[in-house]
Amino acid sequence: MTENSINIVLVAALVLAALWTVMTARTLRSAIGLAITSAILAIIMFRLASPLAAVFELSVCAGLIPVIFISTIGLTARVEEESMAAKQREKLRKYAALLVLVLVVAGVLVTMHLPNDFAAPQGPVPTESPQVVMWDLRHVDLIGQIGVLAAGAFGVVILVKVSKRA
Amino acid sequence: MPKEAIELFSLFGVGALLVMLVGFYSLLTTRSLIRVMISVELLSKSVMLLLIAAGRAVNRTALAQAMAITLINIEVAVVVVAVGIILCIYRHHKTVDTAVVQEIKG
Amino acid sequence: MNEMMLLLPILIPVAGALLVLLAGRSSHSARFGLTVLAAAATLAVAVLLFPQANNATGITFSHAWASPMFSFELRLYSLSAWILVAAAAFALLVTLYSWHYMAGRPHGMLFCLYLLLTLAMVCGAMLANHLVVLLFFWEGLLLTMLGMIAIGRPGAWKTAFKAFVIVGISDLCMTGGIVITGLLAHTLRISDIDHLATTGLGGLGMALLIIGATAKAGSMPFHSWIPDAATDAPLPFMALLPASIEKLVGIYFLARISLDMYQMSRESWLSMMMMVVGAVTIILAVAMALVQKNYKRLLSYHAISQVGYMILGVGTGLPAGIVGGLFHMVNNALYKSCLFMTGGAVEKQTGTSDLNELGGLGSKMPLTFLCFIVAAASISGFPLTNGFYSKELLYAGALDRGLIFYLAAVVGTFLTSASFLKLGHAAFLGKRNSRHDAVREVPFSMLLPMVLIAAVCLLFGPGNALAVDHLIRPSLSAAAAGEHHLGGLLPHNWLLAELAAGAVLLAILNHLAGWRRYGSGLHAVDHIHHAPVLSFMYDSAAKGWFDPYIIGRHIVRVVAWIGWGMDRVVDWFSDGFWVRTAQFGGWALATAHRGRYALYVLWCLAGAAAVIGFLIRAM
Amino acid sequence: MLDWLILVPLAAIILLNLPWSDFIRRRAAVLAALLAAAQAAMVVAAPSEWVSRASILAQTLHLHLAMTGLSRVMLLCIGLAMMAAACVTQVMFSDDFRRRANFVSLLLVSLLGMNGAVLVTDLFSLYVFIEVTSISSFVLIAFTLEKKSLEGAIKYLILSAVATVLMLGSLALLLLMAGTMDFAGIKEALASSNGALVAKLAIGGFVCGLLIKGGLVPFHGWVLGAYSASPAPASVLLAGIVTKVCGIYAMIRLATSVFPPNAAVNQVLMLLGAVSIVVGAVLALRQTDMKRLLAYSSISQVGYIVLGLGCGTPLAWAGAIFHLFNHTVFKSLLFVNSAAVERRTGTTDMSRLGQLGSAMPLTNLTSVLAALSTAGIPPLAGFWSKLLIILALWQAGVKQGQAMYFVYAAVAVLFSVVTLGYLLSLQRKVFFGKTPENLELLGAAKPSGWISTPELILAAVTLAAGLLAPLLLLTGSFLVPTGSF
Repeated sequence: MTENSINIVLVAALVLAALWTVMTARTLRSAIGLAITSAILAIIMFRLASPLAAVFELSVCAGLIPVIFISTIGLTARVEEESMAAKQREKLRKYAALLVLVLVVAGVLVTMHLPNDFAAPQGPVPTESPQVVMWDLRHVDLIGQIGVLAAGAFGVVILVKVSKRA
Repeated sequence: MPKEAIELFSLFGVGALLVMLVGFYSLLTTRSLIRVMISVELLSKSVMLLLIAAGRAVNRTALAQAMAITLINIEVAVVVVAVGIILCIYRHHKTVDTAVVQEIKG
Repeated sequence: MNEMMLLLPILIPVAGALLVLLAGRSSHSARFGLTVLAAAATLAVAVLLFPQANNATGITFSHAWASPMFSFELRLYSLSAWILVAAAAFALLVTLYSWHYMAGRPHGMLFCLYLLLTLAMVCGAMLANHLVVLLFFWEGLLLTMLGMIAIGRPGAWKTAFKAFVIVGISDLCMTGGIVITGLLAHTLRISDIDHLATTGLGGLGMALLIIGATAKAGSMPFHSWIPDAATDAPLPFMALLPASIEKLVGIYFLARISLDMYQMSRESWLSMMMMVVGAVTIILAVAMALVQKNYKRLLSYHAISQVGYMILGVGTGLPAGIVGGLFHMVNNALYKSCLFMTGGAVEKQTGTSDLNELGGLGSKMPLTFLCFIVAAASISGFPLTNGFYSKELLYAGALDRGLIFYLAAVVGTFLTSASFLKLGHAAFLGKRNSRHDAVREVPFSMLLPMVLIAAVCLLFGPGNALAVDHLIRPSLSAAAAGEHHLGGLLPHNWLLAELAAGAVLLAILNHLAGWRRYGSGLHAVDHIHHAPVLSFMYDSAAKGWFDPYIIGRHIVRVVAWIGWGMDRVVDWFSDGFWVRTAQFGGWALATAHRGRYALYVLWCLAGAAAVIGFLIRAM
Repeated sequence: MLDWLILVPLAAIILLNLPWSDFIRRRAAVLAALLAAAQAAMVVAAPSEWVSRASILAQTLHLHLAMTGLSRVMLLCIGLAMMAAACVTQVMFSDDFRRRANFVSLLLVSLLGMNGAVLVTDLFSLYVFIEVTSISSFVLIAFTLEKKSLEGAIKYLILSAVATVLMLGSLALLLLMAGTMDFAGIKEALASSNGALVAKLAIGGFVCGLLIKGGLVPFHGWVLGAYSASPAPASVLLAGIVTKVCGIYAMIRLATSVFPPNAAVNQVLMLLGAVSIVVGAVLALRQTDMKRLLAYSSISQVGYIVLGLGCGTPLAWAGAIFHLFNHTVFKSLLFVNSAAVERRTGTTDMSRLGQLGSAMPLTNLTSVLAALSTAGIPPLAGFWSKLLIILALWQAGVKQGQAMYFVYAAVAVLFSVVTLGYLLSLQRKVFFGKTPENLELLGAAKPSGWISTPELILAAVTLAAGLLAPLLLLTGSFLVPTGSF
């Protein structure tokens, strides 16, 4: 198989995983579908020469976030699960339109071509490694990340902790 | 712009758009707040793919990865906060149906 | 020192008013004693000032005020000097008169207060040498007038308000005139305003000032409050303001306007306007007076009618007319206040002023009757009375300007004589109402002013030269006063004098004929009242069709109704259209915000699609 | 000192959450208020070379920050609004100082995010700091864990996610074109490939994302919930400054530093601005709750700012930026007032309120001032900014001969009147009129200096800005020429 065919298969798999994620009746399976989608995305990232991002994607998005979702489902959705299962048939009907839509849009997009009417980036290709970029060149982003994580942490403290206590 | 680069980006761009479509569709139609957040996650997957593909297409993978990792961090924070809010909503309403979050209107 | 004395005519009455106010609930005599004292002191000051000020330059008092443009400036000179004396004298006499008259009537303290303040305002208006200062006193006079009418019989408020509106409107006109005059003259100091041209804006300014001055004097069409006030206000008010002081102030200022401040040529439309207003006022008011059945109301119409003579006289712009007008002003103040006082005396003793109930009082109140005869003869222009001489001067002036004005004046004289024959006959002669058998002569304090004034009336008849050539003419400029002596026992124009006397004689004959026909003095002129065309006019007048105030109220009502209707239309349009549209829009928008996040996401996506689509097309 | 604006809030957050710092935690709100006030004072008083010089720390950390005339105005606004919010916080959560410290920590995260957003020179960093501000806002809105707060927070979160998708997609396209994320590089790339589909998509996507963040119609679905259901200090902060930094400021930054001058974008902005003015005002007219009314009023006022931005002439820009400043001041003030009313009566429902004027004279007075300024009554600050915007629209209309400019100007004038209408009706219902029988003033909630101080300061600022506006405009303090942004 050529490189391109593999890419096409991977993209198709990604879209199918996403479709399954939203179409499956049980929320738990949906969370697992998200994990699978993330994993496929991680593979794509590997293939797109972005191993570091792929590792993060695999560990955090395919690992941590589904776990968060699953534990949330565990805390909330026990009642939901049964009612959702009962509505499975209705649900399929609801998402049948999505299938058609995805096929049509995919067809349209494949036949269309992105116009090549812009220049490639000028200047030399930077040679720094992602680590250097991240740790040495984008300190401002790092401070932003600290802020984001702090906000998330306070969110947990305020929302989750109190929620559990109640 | 080199032809191969455009084609590479176009392929993954199409994939990202389709995932985005799926995500938006689900976001608009689902009845569960948890699924809403899963849809949001799908949306961020799609833009992540777009970003990495763009980085690869123009040989700026280092920058793209740095951005992607930052985005993953942000994603985690958003998800954590969202899940916390959903848990609190569940505590109030004993359900995560989206119908409970339409009291503020008019 | 002399300059400072100019403040006294203003300050003394104000101080007196304050004392009256402080005295509060003191006795009637104390209160009136104080008032008489203050009025007498004012008169004394005026008399003391007279010789010093009786020249063209006069005395000037000036005090820097807000800015150089607005100095507080008073000036007393020949013309204002003797009018000031006259005003103070009338105030003193009316105060004396009202001492007894007001006994047992309510609001005695307020009456004294207003009377003294009125005196202060009048003195201020006479003395003011600055248009803004003048306006201050002028408006002050309006306020005291309002107060004086309002303390009359119950319900006088309505009349007071009517007077306030009418005079207020005319005062507004005058304010406009003052503004224009100030603009044209670049100064507001009256003595510096020198014969402004009456073309264009100047004409408008002068016309507005004239409106203010003549309205204060009570000319048509600003007259309609006076008859109402006659029945509603306390009678001394009538003797003081409409009968004497307002004439003095109004005509004085009219003379200032037309003789000094503006260049009123005989050919200008303003002169014509004044003469027309004067003639119309004479005829219409006296015609109304003729048919009145109330002592005071009848007199009040004469108070209006007589102003017509003065305005006509000043309006001629001829020495004879101007001097005659001013002389007539003095005469009118004399006999009219005397007449009002006789009316008050009759009312005081009988309790009524309705002529239907009066009659035969001549024998019971002989001195009052005598005073009435003198005053009535004067106002009718009976030969050898002061009215005869002043009217003769006016006739001469009017005839010079046009036969029609002369005719108006003569017809006015005829009707005046007729109405006073009727009044005297109805009140003092004929059959006495049995209820009035016990009526006695009024006390001394009321008699004294009447008798004094009647005496002066007689004095100014044969001795008219005293007033005309020693007071009036010296105070006017040479152009206005003429070169010849105008006074004298013998008339200058025998033909005119004979015609005037003829008019009086005709009136007597007419009265005798009417008396014979109707058998009653009161109804002796009913044939005029019921004459074919005239009866319709009289009926209309009785309904108030000729009263500018009532017409104005009707107009205002119509305008308000139209405005209300337009308002409804606008309301309908705004309520029924804009508000409904806005309400519907708000409702639709609010309903669109259903609270579903999915809807909002959809809006965002649709909006984004639209924006991006537009950008792709337009960029 | 530029980096201090980011590092000091960060240090403060850490300080507040050390295990042994209960002493500081008790005084957290005071600390935050002082910090914010210091920031406002610094940007006003300090010479610009001193402010914009990077410290040694910043040089070792390679922090690429930049200060412009616009960021200076924004930093001042941030300081004022944050100061008001922190002061209100001090009296809001008086029962539990640890909870209050958490709230203040979130305020400081928000401060960090906003300061970062106005100082960065890199598009991705701008996005990151916007996201920092947004995430802290979600938690701030949901802080009381009441039903409506949670609803407001989750809606804001979802719509923010949509904005994120739009902005990040645009970032990916820009990366494809420019290969870099800093403003200068992207500007160059966009200029060299003008008219490319990718460029149009990128610009459109980013602008739409910012419009969502800024709460313009039709991207405003989250605004009502976020402003009206959040705790009082969060409303002050959100309505006062957060949406302006995340949406409007970023848009100005893009328009000046990144995008080439663009008539089509301007047309979109003007249209959406005018629509926002109308929709916000019409909806505000219907409201019976103080905070909801103020929320819709915010949409309307942001519409004015965007209308000015879209007009695009230097005069209009000056007006827009001045209005942004004014809006921060008077909307913060109005929300502080609503916090005072809520604290005193326990409700913001206007049908249950009335005649509070005598009980709360200062709040009454400042509310009148803020309302008049919002409606654009001279000589208050709002008048000048609206005047500038309307004048600029008029001038542009005359110059370009397009009727739409006059229509927009007419809309701006007309809806000033509507603004006055709904704010005066608020004033009448809350502070004048009759006291409903069932309204009980909470006796325990005595007027507090922590409410009246921000009220006074903000009222003084709006008054001073109004009186000094001609001077400010003459000396050019707000009239920053387009080139110097």
